[in-house]
Amino acid sequence: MGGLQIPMEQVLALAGLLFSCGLLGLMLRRNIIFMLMSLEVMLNAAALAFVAAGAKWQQADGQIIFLLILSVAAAEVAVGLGLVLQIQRRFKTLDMDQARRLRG
Amino acid sequence: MAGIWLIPFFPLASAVLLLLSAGRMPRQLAAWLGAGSVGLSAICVASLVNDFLADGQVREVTLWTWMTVAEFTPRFAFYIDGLTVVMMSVITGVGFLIHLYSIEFMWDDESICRYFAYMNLFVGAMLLLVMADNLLLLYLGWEGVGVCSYLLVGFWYRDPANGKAARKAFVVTRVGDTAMALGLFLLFTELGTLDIQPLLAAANSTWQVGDTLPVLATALLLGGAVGKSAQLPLQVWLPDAMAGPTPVSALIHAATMVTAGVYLIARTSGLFLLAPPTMEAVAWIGLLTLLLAAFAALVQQDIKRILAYSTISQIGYMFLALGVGAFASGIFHLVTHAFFKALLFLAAGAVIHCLHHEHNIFRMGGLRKRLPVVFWSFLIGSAALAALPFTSGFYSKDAILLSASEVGGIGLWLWAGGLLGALLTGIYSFRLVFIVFFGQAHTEPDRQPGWKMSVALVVLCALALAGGLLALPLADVFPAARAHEASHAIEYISIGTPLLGLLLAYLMFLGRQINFDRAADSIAGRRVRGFLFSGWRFDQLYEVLWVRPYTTVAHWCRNEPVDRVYNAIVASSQWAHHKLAALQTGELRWYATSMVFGLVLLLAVMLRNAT
Amino acid sequence: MRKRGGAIMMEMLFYIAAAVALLATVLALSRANAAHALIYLIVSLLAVAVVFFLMGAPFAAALEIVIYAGAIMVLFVFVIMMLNVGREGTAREREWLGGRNWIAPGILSALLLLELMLALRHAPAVTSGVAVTPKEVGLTLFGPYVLAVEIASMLLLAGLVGAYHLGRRFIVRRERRR
Amino acid sequence: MNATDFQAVLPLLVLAIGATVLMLQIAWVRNPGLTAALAALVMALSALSCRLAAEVAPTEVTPLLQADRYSLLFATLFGFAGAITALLSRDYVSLHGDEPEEFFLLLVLATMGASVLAYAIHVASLLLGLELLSVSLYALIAYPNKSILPLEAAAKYLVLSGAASATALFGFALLYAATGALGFTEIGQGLTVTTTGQSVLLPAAVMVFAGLAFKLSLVPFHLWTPDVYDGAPAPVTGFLASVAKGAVFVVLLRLFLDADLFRYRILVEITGLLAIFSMLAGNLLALLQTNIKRMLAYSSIAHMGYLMIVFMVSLSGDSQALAVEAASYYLIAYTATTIAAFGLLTLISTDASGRENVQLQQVSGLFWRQPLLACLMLVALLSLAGIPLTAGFIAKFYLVNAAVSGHNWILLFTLVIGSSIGIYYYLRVVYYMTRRPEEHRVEQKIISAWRGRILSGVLIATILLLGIAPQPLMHYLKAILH
Repeated sequence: MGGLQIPMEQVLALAGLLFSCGLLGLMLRRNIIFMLMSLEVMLNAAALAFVAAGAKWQQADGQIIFLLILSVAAAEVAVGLGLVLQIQRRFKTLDMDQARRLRG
Repeated sequence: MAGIWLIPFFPLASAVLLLLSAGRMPRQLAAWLGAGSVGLSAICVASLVNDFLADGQVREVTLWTWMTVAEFTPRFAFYIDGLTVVMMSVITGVGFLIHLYSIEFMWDDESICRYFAYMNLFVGAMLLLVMADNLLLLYLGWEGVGVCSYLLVGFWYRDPANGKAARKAFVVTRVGDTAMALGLFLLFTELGTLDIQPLLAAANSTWQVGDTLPVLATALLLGGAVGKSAQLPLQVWLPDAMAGPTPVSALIHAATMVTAGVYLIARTSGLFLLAPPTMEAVAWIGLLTLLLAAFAALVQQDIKRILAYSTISQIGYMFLALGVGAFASGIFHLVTHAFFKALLFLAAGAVIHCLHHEHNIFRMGGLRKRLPVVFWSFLIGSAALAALPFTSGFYSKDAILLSASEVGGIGLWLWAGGLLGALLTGIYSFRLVFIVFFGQAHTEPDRQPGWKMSVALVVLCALALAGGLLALPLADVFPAARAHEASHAIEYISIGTPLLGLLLAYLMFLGRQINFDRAADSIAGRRVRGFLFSGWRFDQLYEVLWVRPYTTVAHWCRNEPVDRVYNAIVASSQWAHHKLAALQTGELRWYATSMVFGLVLLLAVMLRNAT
Repeated sequence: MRKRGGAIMMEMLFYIAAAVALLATVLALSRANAAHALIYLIVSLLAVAVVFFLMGAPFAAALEIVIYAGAIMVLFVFVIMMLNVGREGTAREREWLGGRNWIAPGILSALLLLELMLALRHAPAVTSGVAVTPKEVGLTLFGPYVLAVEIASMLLLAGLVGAYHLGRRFIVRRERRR
Repeated sequence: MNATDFQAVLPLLVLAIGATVLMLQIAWVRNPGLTAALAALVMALSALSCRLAAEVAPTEVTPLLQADRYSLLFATLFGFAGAITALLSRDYVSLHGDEPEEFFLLLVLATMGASVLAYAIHVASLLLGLELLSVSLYALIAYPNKSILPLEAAAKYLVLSGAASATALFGFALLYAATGALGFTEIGQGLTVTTTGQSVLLPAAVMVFAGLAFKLSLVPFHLWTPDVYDGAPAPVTGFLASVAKGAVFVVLLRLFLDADLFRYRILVEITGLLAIFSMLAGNLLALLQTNIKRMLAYSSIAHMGYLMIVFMVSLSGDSQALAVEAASYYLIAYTATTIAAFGLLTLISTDASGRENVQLQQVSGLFWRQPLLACLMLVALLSLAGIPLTAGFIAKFYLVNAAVSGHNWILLFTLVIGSSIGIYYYLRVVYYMTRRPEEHRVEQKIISAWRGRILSGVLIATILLLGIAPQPLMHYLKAILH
């Protein structure tokens, strides 16, 4: 099955858009679950860019990096969500604006 | 001998151990560790001396090169020749005796641990100073002994006066040290090395006798030497430094550290020989200092201050010797002086110790029978100090006076001055003996010196008596001295002068044939006495000349522009700190935002430059 | 002609998928309700999977669906269900998403986007149009990248142990309370 | 993969196998002492196995890893640092959280991540090493889950570090799109013959740099540093400050060298700019800080700034070798010093309440109560301040020398200013430590008396040795890096 010839700048632009959205979410949300989601979006954007580049050079490497990013995301989310549970238990809130005992 | 590095290692390691124990070591252990480490060093030195006297070989030991960055390769290396061996023997030998003595002297002090830590540190630093193969390591030892001196003068820091004395000693010697550091920089930039032997060789090949640069360099080094050795015009700190425990005065402010200046000049004698004007200055400084200090010693009442002035005076003799090119004689006097002055200080310490910390000689008296060991020690020490015949001091001082007399031109003046000094030395040293040990008792001793003190005193007595017979292995170090061809007249005068001083002292202070008191109590006499008592009013002079203008300027600056600049720096740093710290809100969203902001900024810079 | 028509359709599909991905992402990140947001995020991931497929990366597309949209998002679902933030939680989220909070983040991400677009504006290349088959991926993965697989296993171990340690006490406590 | 390849990655293999063994051991029997000892042993073995690996160096093991003297040097360093951290934290972890065993497993994994970074010459290995390190650190930071500060710190670090990783990855993706290469060297070669527009290259490179600069906490990506340092358990902070930063720096330098990014002057100038900001801001922020952990955090910002000088120095090819040498020496000295400083904080925080004794008042008079530990801190602080006869002095001297040879006067000037500010706040801690205990009565008992003492002795000796006799290491660095 043949793939589609898509202009690179458009795929990369999509990746850039998703990346910026992720950052926007990161800056905007106070709830740590949403922050983790934003993180996922950013990682996904990077993965998209890798796959696109791999498709451009017709190499398997892009997809392999994607695979690695996938495992990275999985590991980060696993630890991150474990942390969320603890935060909910200790702080009684997920609002990261409340968690600012460390400062100065 | 392979383990040369052990010699400074023992005291340094012991100092580290003692410091680390932070005063919790049992005093028995602390004391014996402190004294024992120096003893071990002394044994190593003895073995080294033995080897050295057998083969006379100069030993160069490179422990390691500190680092190699560009041409700068400072090394931890030792250079052991006759001069070094002599100095090491004095430091460890006399040092060990004083440590032994200290065990008893300091036994009741709560900070005995700290005391021995500082003392060991001092011995280690002093050994580094004399063993150093390069001027950088020498400077390290130089500063090390300075710090130890500061710590030990202010050892009883609870009394603010002691702290003040310590500060004075430190500040005054810093003045000299700064000059010396400048001298080192000058030498390094001009000659490209700080290793002493290559440096002397390079100096000899690049400079002619009488060039300006060697004069300048040696003058700067002389500044350091003058500060450390308490010579004119930086002699003011030494009498006050007597605030420390007496064994400290014996070790640091009489036997070893204060002679570091003499050592420095002797060590770099090759350089000084290229600068005749500096040599002449050294001689004159020595002469003036020895006279000035001798006069001041005549009227003091504190037993330790008298000895302090006599130390300044005797170091003046050493400078005089160096200045006339009789380096070996100077070092010889350094050695004998170390013996008899340590003896005198320790004996004085014993008196003070046994008279519950009485310092004023007019409240002593009649101790001859009550403290016999101390009396004989003191008597022998004074005899050596006054250079009575057949004591060690006689041989060394005689050599100096002979050398001075043989210099053409100014030599006669130097000789006459030295002779006057010798007369005065005889008077003040026996004034001390007569007042303290004869006549009426004013204070009763409450204890007798124990065996540790007595052993130290007896051994030093023997050295003070017989030290003049030592033949120091200095022939290869210095240019050969001319053979003395002094006329008998000069010999007799040299022998007779101290005896005359002894006689005068007897007449004035014991026999009362000359009524010194009446002369002294007249108005003019009192003036003169006050003048001399204050050490020729140098403190007052410096107060007016330096301290007061300095504090005035400092006061003036407190609210004035100079200070405002400093305040502004501090204030702006603090302002910046608060502004920056205000960014640390602890708010995660803000942190993320700032990161994105940074990223946007960096990308903007890139895009600007990429297109 | 038919082939070309197919290509045009595929191209359309790409743009649609891209639009869906973008829209779903924006919605996901601006929802107040976490469960809703999660659904949008899954949609976005599915759309990205379509893009992968269209670019000739069927293996990546499959993994995106199975692991990303499937496994990882399910983790989120679990946690959201466990915490059960509830109605007032949603209301609070909505309050936090009020107007002023958007200003600085909005400007900054817009600037970033602008800069990325500026950087990408001279990128004339196109994707190759030839699919990289799962077989090729597999061969490369266990060829030059074999060590990456091993290290990734260690990475997952770290994630596992970390999550176990952090989550464990929470679960234990819950059980005890019952 | 053949026998040579296995030998070349032996340090990594030891860590991986060790991690597996540890896991099995924990499953079999829970015993913190045993686990800690095993973990320390594994990491020390890994460090020692670098000698074996050096026999076949340089070898490229698959396109991902490069075993050469440079990578092995730092793998050794990280192995030893990890081992010391494990020993230091043994009692701390038992006291501050239940189930202490996994801590050591995570520590081994984090050390492995750092070692992978030392080996990395490829985007894939960089990504995996970075994330292995970071993910282990998230869990390590949050480990004492009795208290809330570690949780807050871990959450902050996780979110921000994840974003930074994503940024760096996005940058790499753009580079890949432009060059078609993922190996550092190949990226460098691809940069000249790129087909996609040149305009994307520098922004992509700067995104990579920004992502890594976050991990190095360079200004303006530094805000997280004090909070995370403060909240994390002291031994983890030590590891984070020394090994994690060192590993990232190592891989960043390798990337710049292999891909020859030094040809882009503007990129290097940006590193210099961040270096200047970091030196100034870090020192100013530390100035009036009364929490020692935060003070050290700010000072680490400054130290990373000092270290970044080598990038500017490397601009001129002549001084590149000297710059790398200086950086290596600096990293080694800095690692020993940092572990020593945080080691002290580990040893004196024995409160069962989970509080750490990190305020200035809490070390008041330490010298009179715990002279050896106080000496540890003293030596560490003097070294950080760059006082002669400590490792820090030689390291700074090296840097200054490199800067002089590269004629980077502005950087040098900032370095001097920063260092002089630094002396103030380092010596303030010393001042507090030497205050008489009468003035400030703080009781703290010290855990792990003998182990703590031995470790303190080893660390003091290391720092002093590196300062008094640095010559052997200097020679070694010269030999392997030229």
